[in-house]
This record gives sequence, structure tokens and C-alpha cells, in this order.
Amino acid sequence: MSQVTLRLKQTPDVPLEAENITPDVLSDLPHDEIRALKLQLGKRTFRIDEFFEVEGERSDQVELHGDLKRVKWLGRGMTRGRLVVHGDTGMHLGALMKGGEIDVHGSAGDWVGAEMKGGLIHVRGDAGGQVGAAYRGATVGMKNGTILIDGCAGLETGMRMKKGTIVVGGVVKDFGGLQMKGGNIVMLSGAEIRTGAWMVRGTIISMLPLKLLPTFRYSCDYNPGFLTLFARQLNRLGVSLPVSAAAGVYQLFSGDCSVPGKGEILVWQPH
Amino acid sequence: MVLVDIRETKSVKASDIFLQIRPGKDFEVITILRALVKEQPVDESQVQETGLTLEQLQDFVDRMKKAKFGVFFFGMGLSMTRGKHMNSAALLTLAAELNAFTKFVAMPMRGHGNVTGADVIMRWQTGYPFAIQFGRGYPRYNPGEFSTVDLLVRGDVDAALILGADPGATMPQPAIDHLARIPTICLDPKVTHTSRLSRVHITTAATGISAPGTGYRMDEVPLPLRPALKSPYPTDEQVVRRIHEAVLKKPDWLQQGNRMALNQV
Amino acid sequence: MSLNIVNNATCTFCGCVCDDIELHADEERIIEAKKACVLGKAWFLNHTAERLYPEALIDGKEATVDEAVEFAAELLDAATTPLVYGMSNITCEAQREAVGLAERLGGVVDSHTSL
Amino acid sequence: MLRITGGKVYDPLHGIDGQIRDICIHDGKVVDSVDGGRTIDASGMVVFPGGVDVHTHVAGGSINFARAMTPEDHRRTVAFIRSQTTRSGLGGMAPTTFATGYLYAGMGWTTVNEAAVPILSAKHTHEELRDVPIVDKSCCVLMANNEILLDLLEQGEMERARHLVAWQIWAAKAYGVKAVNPGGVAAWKWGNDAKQMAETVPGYTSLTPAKIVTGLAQIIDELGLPHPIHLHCNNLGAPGNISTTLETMKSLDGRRAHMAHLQYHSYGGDDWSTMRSEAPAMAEYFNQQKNLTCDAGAVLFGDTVTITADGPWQHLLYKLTGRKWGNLDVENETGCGIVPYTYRPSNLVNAVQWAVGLELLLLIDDPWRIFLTTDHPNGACFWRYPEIIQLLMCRDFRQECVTQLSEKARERVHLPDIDREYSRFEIAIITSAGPAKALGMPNKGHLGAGADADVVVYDEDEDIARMFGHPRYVIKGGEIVIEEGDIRATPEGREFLVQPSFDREIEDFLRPLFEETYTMSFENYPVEMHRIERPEISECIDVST
Repeated sequence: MSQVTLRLKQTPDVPLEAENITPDVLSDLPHDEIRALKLQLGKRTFRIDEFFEVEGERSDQVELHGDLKRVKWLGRGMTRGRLVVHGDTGMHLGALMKGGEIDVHGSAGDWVGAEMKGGLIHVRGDAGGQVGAAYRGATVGMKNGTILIDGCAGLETGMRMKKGTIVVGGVVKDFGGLQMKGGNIVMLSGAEIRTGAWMVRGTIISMLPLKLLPTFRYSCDYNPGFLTLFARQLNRLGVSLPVSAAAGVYQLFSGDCSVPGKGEILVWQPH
Repeated sequence: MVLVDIRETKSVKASDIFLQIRPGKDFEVITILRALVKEQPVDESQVQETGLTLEQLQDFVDRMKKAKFGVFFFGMGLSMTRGKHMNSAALLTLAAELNAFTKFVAMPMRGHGNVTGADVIMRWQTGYPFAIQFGRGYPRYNPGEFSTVDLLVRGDVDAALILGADPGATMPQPAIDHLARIPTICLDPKVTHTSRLSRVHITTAATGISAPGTGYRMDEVPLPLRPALKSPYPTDEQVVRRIHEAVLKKPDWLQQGNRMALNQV
Repeated sequence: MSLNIVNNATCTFCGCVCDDIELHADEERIIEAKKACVLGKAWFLNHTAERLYPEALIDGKEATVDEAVEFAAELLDAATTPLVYGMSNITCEAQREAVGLAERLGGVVDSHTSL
Repeated sequence: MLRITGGKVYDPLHGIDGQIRDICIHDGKVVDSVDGGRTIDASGMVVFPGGVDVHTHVAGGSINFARAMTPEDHRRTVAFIRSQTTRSGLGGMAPTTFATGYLYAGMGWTTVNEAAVPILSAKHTHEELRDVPIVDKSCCVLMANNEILLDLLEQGEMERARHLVAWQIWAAKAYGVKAVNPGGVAAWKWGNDAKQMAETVPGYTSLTPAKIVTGLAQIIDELGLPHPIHLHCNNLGAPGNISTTLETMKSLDGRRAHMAHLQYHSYGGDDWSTMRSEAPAMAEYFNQQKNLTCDAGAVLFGDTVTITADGPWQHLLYKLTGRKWGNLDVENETGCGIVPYTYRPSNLVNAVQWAVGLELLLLIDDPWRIFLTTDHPNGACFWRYPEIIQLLMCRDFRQECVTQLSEKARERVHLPDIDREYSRFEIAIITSAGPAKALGMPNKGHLGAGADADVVVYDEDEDIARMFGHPRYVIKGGEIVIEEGDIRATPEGREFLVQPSFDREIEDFLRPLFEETYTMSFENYPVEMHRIERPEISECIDVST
């Protein structure tokens, strides 16, 4: 199957903004036009081929290689296709994304999947802050879609998210699920502090005990029915969530009472 | 007057009530207060970790609600400790919510002379208060991405002009290292840590002492400056204008047809 | 020698920006800052109108303001993402110039607020 | 030198209604004839005097606060990329200063009146106005909640109050006087409001909102300000507030006044669920009161940010919407509240507001006494004026829009029954000639010899909103500033001021009071002349006749 492959030739001195590197843009262009696409480096604009070796054309299967830590906005607003990155990426990976898939064999910067509306992002390393979050001043973060972070996630993960799922394999830093309005955040290795601060609705599921704010109340122990369904969905993504009542139980905390909100935090307690 | 701090300071004497909280518990305390204001339950066992009792906090809430006109003054102890902007946001929200019961406002205590003026001017010229990037020819804003410490620590800028500040004395070491690595230009009346690591240092007149102009008080009231001395050095205003004029003589990097607007939504 | 007295002077040391200071100054320094607080007094009395420093330094060597301005413009214009930072202790008039310069440079402008 | 030939000219002040005329310009002024210079062939085009906005909020602490509160809007809006001659900026709900000038000029408006300036931060407003390019500017100083003035009015010291008002106008370097929610903002500092015209303002023994209004109107007439009292009535936005508004108008007893954003003051009903349009009753009364002018304060559906010195109202709005809220208090003078807001056709209250603005424009029969505004940014952003022009000029389009409203909303309004369509001549009155006359600016709003050469040339277009939104040429002070959508020049605008006479001794009275109650030095209070960009001091007039 055809694909477009981009190899970073040199690491830029300052961040490179590459919102043109999306399956949507590349899938309709012949090789020459891909090479001529613009990149923004600080105040200057460059052609893609000044920074990347370009192979292939007209494909929504895109593969990137290299240390892309300083490359921002990869997969911005993409609606289809697949973007695979071998290396670390910079900020705003898959921000405003609507569909398709991003797979990063490496770590990503801040704002992964910020304000995304659909699609799947898988970061196999760590992610920076504001995963799936709302940009400053906006009232709603991610509206749908799925983000999987195998490693740790930074501050304000899922800030103001409304729908969709974020799964974090490593530890989540402060303010996970800040002002959350809906959707699910799964924390497989727990979190630091202030999880669920000011949450209005939505669900946070943690496999490890959490240090909660005093404005969360313990409600009950239970194994909610929807979790079985949710666990099955996650299973397809390679994430396993315990649901057997024989193995343990979820403690339900509700809050944040300071809002007052109707969010739920479920903490797994194995027997 | 109620004073909240992590240690007994000289201000304790001036206050009627002193609430000593544990370091790093600002956000927790304010969030509890928000719940109590709305008569929502809080987990008492966890309240203790803040260093205060539920009674103290409830009493504080009752007093705030009874006040005719309340003001929160807050400083860098709040905005620069763990939680940062969220600590400030928490206090602003609490102030807003208290207006359901009485009149309440919140005001940041600004540490530096005219930092308020910088906020105000950037807002009217660019729409944003700080952390603004012009790389695409129009203002973009994202604290964390375009804020100075983050930019310097990540090494995301390749020259710097420092005005009326001494980051060489106050910023984290990796940020200072980057300033020393790139060409830095410093305008300052004196020799500073920053001027020593700069490639160019231009001595300027001291603001309000030998340089005239305007300064904003932290409540956004502009005040005229009345210098008492005549400086042998030019003012910051003059030097910046001259640098600007010198830059204007160079070819413009922004070409017609070379414009890419990247609105984020 | 008669002192120059300035009434209703404004202190920009901290964010309170008191504007009722009475300054008494001779040709070179402020002798007295009435109504100023401890911090304000230190601020006013700590500056002089003497020429204590070279007007400009380039790479540690004395230079004229003209040379320094030219060189600064060159460095800033050559940069891809220059930073204009600080602006706390300068006048609004200088701040306006600085924002305009940052815009022309295509760089970043930021103040102490972001700390 | 410039000559605009062959265009259909609309110059209401001189009764020119679409006749072909040449407009000659020399030295920034309209003249009878010129020799040489550039000629613009405007055959088949339409020529208007530059637009005049009698009531807008474009500079100062409150709009600047709104800018900081809405970064999400800045990201989605028009970005002005800087060029060799223009600065960058952002449009949207609360445009930046440079963008404000470009957007106003870009649709042919060349004079704007910033309607709400507290003296304490007037320096800030003027500094911002300097950064609003191209357009000429003036501003109204806020007065009706100034505690020193209120004390004098309560004590009946009218003579001293007059000197104080004059002193304050000059201290603020203002052009007119704005009264907002008289007494109510002062009360809001203590969490109260002033809702009844005849009830004592909280904190006073006999002072009522009605006394504040009449006292100030009297003083302003005695001082002979070219623009009468600019009045934002009590009870803004509240159901049933028409009674307050009518009471206010009656209390003026024949004195001059400009009623700001009348739309927000013309509601019937007892609460939000029964709110209805009282535009016909308002128009009927207003039509008889030749002493009054007003502006529409029209609402358009969509996003905006609301800012007003009416603090109590803004707190109510914050509670209703649960959105962001900002509040500023300005010491003893006034205050301001800020709330982002979306007007929706499906919302009953919003639907009524939308209809009332248009109904007033259509039912008030004298276009010389009602002007096009949206109380920017409160009802809608100023750059949406062309949409309102279309609604006024085209009945069918209007009726089509009415169908968006719910059945229930349609029963509360009168718009479906109104057939009037504005002519271009009338549009030229409500956008230019009328507001210029109300502001008392004799060189604005017309194209006769001696007028400032602010001229707009439109391509004729069946799409009315497009025609008025995209002028072919905009000429400001004789200079072509916009040509086919491009900004050609960005001259600095002038600022209009008045300098009413006052007795210097008023300072002896004011100084001790000031030093007791204010937090700044008296000497640092007035705005210095050097802060004003190209000041132009207008003469006071005799209004006794």
C-alpha cells in the first residue's frame, strides 16, 4: 500500500510548526507539491523538503521518522487516515483532530489531542500537560475520540473534556480531570494530587488509591454495569480493566462539592 | 483583617485573625471554602491536612458572608506555588461566588512596579495579557508554550531583549543558561546578573527617577511619573524606539503571499 | 545649594505605585523621599544621575549607544524567534514601543506575569 | 486634492437623495471645486458621508478587561496580519485597538464616540484611543454615580455642582457626559441597586435617580455642551422596565437628552417568562418628545461579550448564564461588569430583545432622532452593522428572520406587523447625519462645503449587507484609507474635547474631599493634554433657545 514517508533531516533550533503534515493534506498531493508544502519556523517559512526527506505521494498513510520534539501541530485537525511517528513529537499533536489515527512510538509534548472531536491517538511513551484539554479560555476540551498514553501524563489531563476517553498507563500529574464535564479518564497507575478538581460530571477510574480533595465524598462500593461494557471497548484497544466482583470492588467518590458537581471517581480495591 | 500564610510574618500583628496553613495547601483550602460557601459537605478528616480546622474555615466563611464589602489580596505565595494559575483561579472563583451573598472582589498584589502596565498594553494591542507570539504576523497566546521560563528552559528562542527585569538573578538555572547561550540584549540602569551574561548592555535612565512617562498601579489606575533627576543616559523608551527604527531599515521578513494564519479553532 | 523638590512623585518599586511622594534632589541624587515606605526610600535613594557606567557595552567592551543599537537590531533581526521579556520596570511608553518591536521582529513578548 | 465624480450622493443634511453630484476635496475638507488631483470615477456607485457611531465601547478598562477574558474568541476570529504600514490585531467580540480602527474604517465608519469613561482611568482610555487608528474619536465621562457630585445634588448645591461637572469634564478630557443607572452603580458598591426613579438611592437621605437625571441634564444644558446628557436609564434589561424609562423621560421635562441603547429599556411583562416588547408604546411616546434623541442598542443573534458600567445587571446576567464574570469597581466613581453572552433566536428573552431593537428603529418616525448602534459589544459587535441595515431596508428578509423565532416569541413582539422599509436616504441619516447632529459635530455627517472629507463610496449591490459591509473606497480627512478591501493608509484620528468654563475655586472645594476619599494625588488626577492625540476643542453652545 502506498504511503508518504517523511524523515527529519535536521533538528530545528526553535520549534517548527507543521500543521500541513496531516493525512488530509498529503493524500491529495503529488510528490512535488508535498515537497513544496510550507512549514513555519519562528517567523520564517520553509518548504517541507528543507527539513524532511520526502518519499511517496497521494496517500493518507503517513509515516514520520526522527527526533520531532520541536515539531508542533502534527496531525492538526485531521479527519482520516493514519499518521505513524517513530520518534518523539512536539506540542499540539492531533489537536482539533476529528478522525483517523495517530500512533507515536515515542513521547509527545503538551496539548496532545486538545479540543479533539474524534479519532484515536496512541502515545507509547509519555505525554506532556493538557492532554485532551481545552485551550485557554475555551469552556470545552475534547468532545469525543480516544487518547491512549502508555507512559505518564502531565498537568491538567482531560481539562474540561466533555466526552471521549483518555487512558493513561503511567502516573497522571496534578489536576487530572480538572473541570471535567463528561467522558472518562482511566488512570492505570493512579495520579499525583488534585484529581478531579472542580469536576462537574464525567468519570475518573483509577486502579490505584488516590489522594482526593476534601470536597469529594465517599458514596459506596460497587461494580457498575456500564463498566463491563466499557471494559470490553477498552479491551479492543489493548487495555484491560478489572470488572469481576470476585477480584475486587470499586469505591465510588462523588464531587467536586465545591462546584457543586456530580462527577464520579472510581477507585479499584482488589480483594 | 484575616491573614492567610504558611508562616508567621510581620503582618500577623496587623491582622485580626491569622490562619496558618500548610505549604502547598492553598488550592485545597480555597476549594473547601467554595464548598462551605454553598453549604456543601466536605470530608472533615482531610480538612485537617490543610493545617486548619473545619470550625476555623466555617467561621471564615461566615465572616466573609457577613462582610459588607470584602477584598481578597493575593500575592506570589499563591500564584507561584504548586497549582500556580489554578490557585489564583480558585480565589477569583471564590470571590465571584461570594457575590451571591455580599460584595466581594479579588486583587492580585503585583510585586513589580509597572507589570500591570505591561498587561494592560499588551491586552489592548494584541488581545492577550502576556505570553504572545508574533511569528505568523499576528498575535497568538498560549501560556506554557510562549511563556518565558518555558521557552528558555526548552531552548525555544534564539535571541532575547530584556527590559526592566533581571531574569539572570531570578529564573531557574537552565533558563539562565539558555540566555547566556543566545545573543541577549539588556537595557538596564545598572549592571545586573542579566547584563553580565548579555552580548549588548545599554545603560538607560531609571524609570520614575530620571525617566518620565506613565506607570499603572496594580488596580489598573494609570499615574504620571515625575522624575526628580536628569539622567545622562537615554530612556528605555528612546532606546527601544531606536532599535525598532534600526530594524525597520532591514528587509521585512514578512512577505505578501507568505502569510499563514493558524487560527486554533 | 537649593534642592529640587518634586511633589506627588510616583514610586514604581512595587505594584502599589504610590503617587504622593515628595522628593528632594540635588543635581546628582535624591536626598530625601518623604512619605515613601522603607522599600520606596531605598528605591529612590539608590539611584543617581551620575555617569557610573559606560553608556553601552558590546561583548563586555565599551561602545556608543549608536553602535549598541545597531548591533542589537542586527542580532534581533537575524533571529528566528527572538524574545522580548520583562517590561515590569519600564514606563508604559517604553512598553508600547516594545510590543511594536516584538511584532515587527515576529518574536515573543512576555512579562513577569507569566512567571 | 481629490474629486469623486458621477456617484449617486446621499447627503441628508442638504436634502440630496441619490442625485448625481461631484464631491471635491481639498486639505481634508469638502470644497466646492478643485483643480487637478486624483479623480475617482464613482459612476454607478453610491456616495455616503462617513458613518458616525454615537455609542460604542472601544477603549478603556472595561473593554480591555473583556479582551483578556475571551482568548477563545480571539483564536477563532479574523486575524489582521501586520504589514509594512499596518499593525497586527484581532477582530471578534472585543477587537484589539488597531483592529478596531481597521474594522470601523473598513465598513465606512469614520467617527466613534466611546460612551463610558471614568475620570480615574480616563488616561488609560485616551492612551487606548491613540492606538485606534484612522477614525476620529470622542468620549463621554461617567458622572451619575460620582459620589462627590451626588452629595452636591442631594444638598441642592446646583451652582457648585455645575462647576464640578465642568471641571470633571475637562479633567477627563471628555466631550460629553454619560449617566449610567443613576444612583444604582453607587449602590452596587454595597451590593444594592436603584430601581425606582422616585425612591431614595441607598446611602442618601433624599436623593433619587430622578433628581440625579434632571440635575445633570440641567447642568449640561447650562454649560452648553454640544452633546446633551447621554443617558443610560435605570433598570436596564429588566422586564417591565418601560415604566422606568418613560418616567425618566418625563422627569427631563423638555430638557435635551440622548437616550442610550433604548432597546434595553423598552420591555413589558413582569418577569423573564412574561417579558414582551413595548416598542410601540415607547415609540409613540418618544415620537412626541422633540427634546430627545436615542440610539437603538440593537441585538443580533450570535456570540458577544457584554460590558457595561451597570454592575448590578451584569451580576444578574452572570447568575443567569453561569458563564464567566468579571467586575471592576472604580473607587468613588463608577464600576463595570463583564460577561460573555450568546443571543439565541430560540431563547424567548433574546428573541424579544432582537425584535425590540428593530421595532424601535422602524416605529420611531423621525430618523433624525434614532441612530444605528448595537451598544457594541453588548447587543452585537459593531462590525455587524451592515446586517442591521439589511434588516431595515428589506422587509422580506426581516420576515424570513422572524420565522426563526418560536411561536411564543412571535406573540410577544410586533415585528411581523411592520412593513416599513428604510430608504438609502434614511440609512444615511441614522448612520451618519443624525448621530453627527446629536453629537453636535457640525463638520461630520454631511458632504457640504466645509465638512470634514469623510466619504464612503459603495458599489451598488443587491445584497445589502455585502454592499454596506464592503465599501469600494473609504476616504477619511481627504485621504483614501480603504480601497477595494485593502487598507491604504492609517492616519491618526483626531479627538474631540469640550472645555466648559468653571470657577477655579472649585478645586479648593474638591481637593480636601478628594484627598480624604481617593487613593491618588489630586494633581495626578486630571488627564494631561499631551496624552490626547490631535485634540480638537469644540465650542460650547447656547441651548437656552
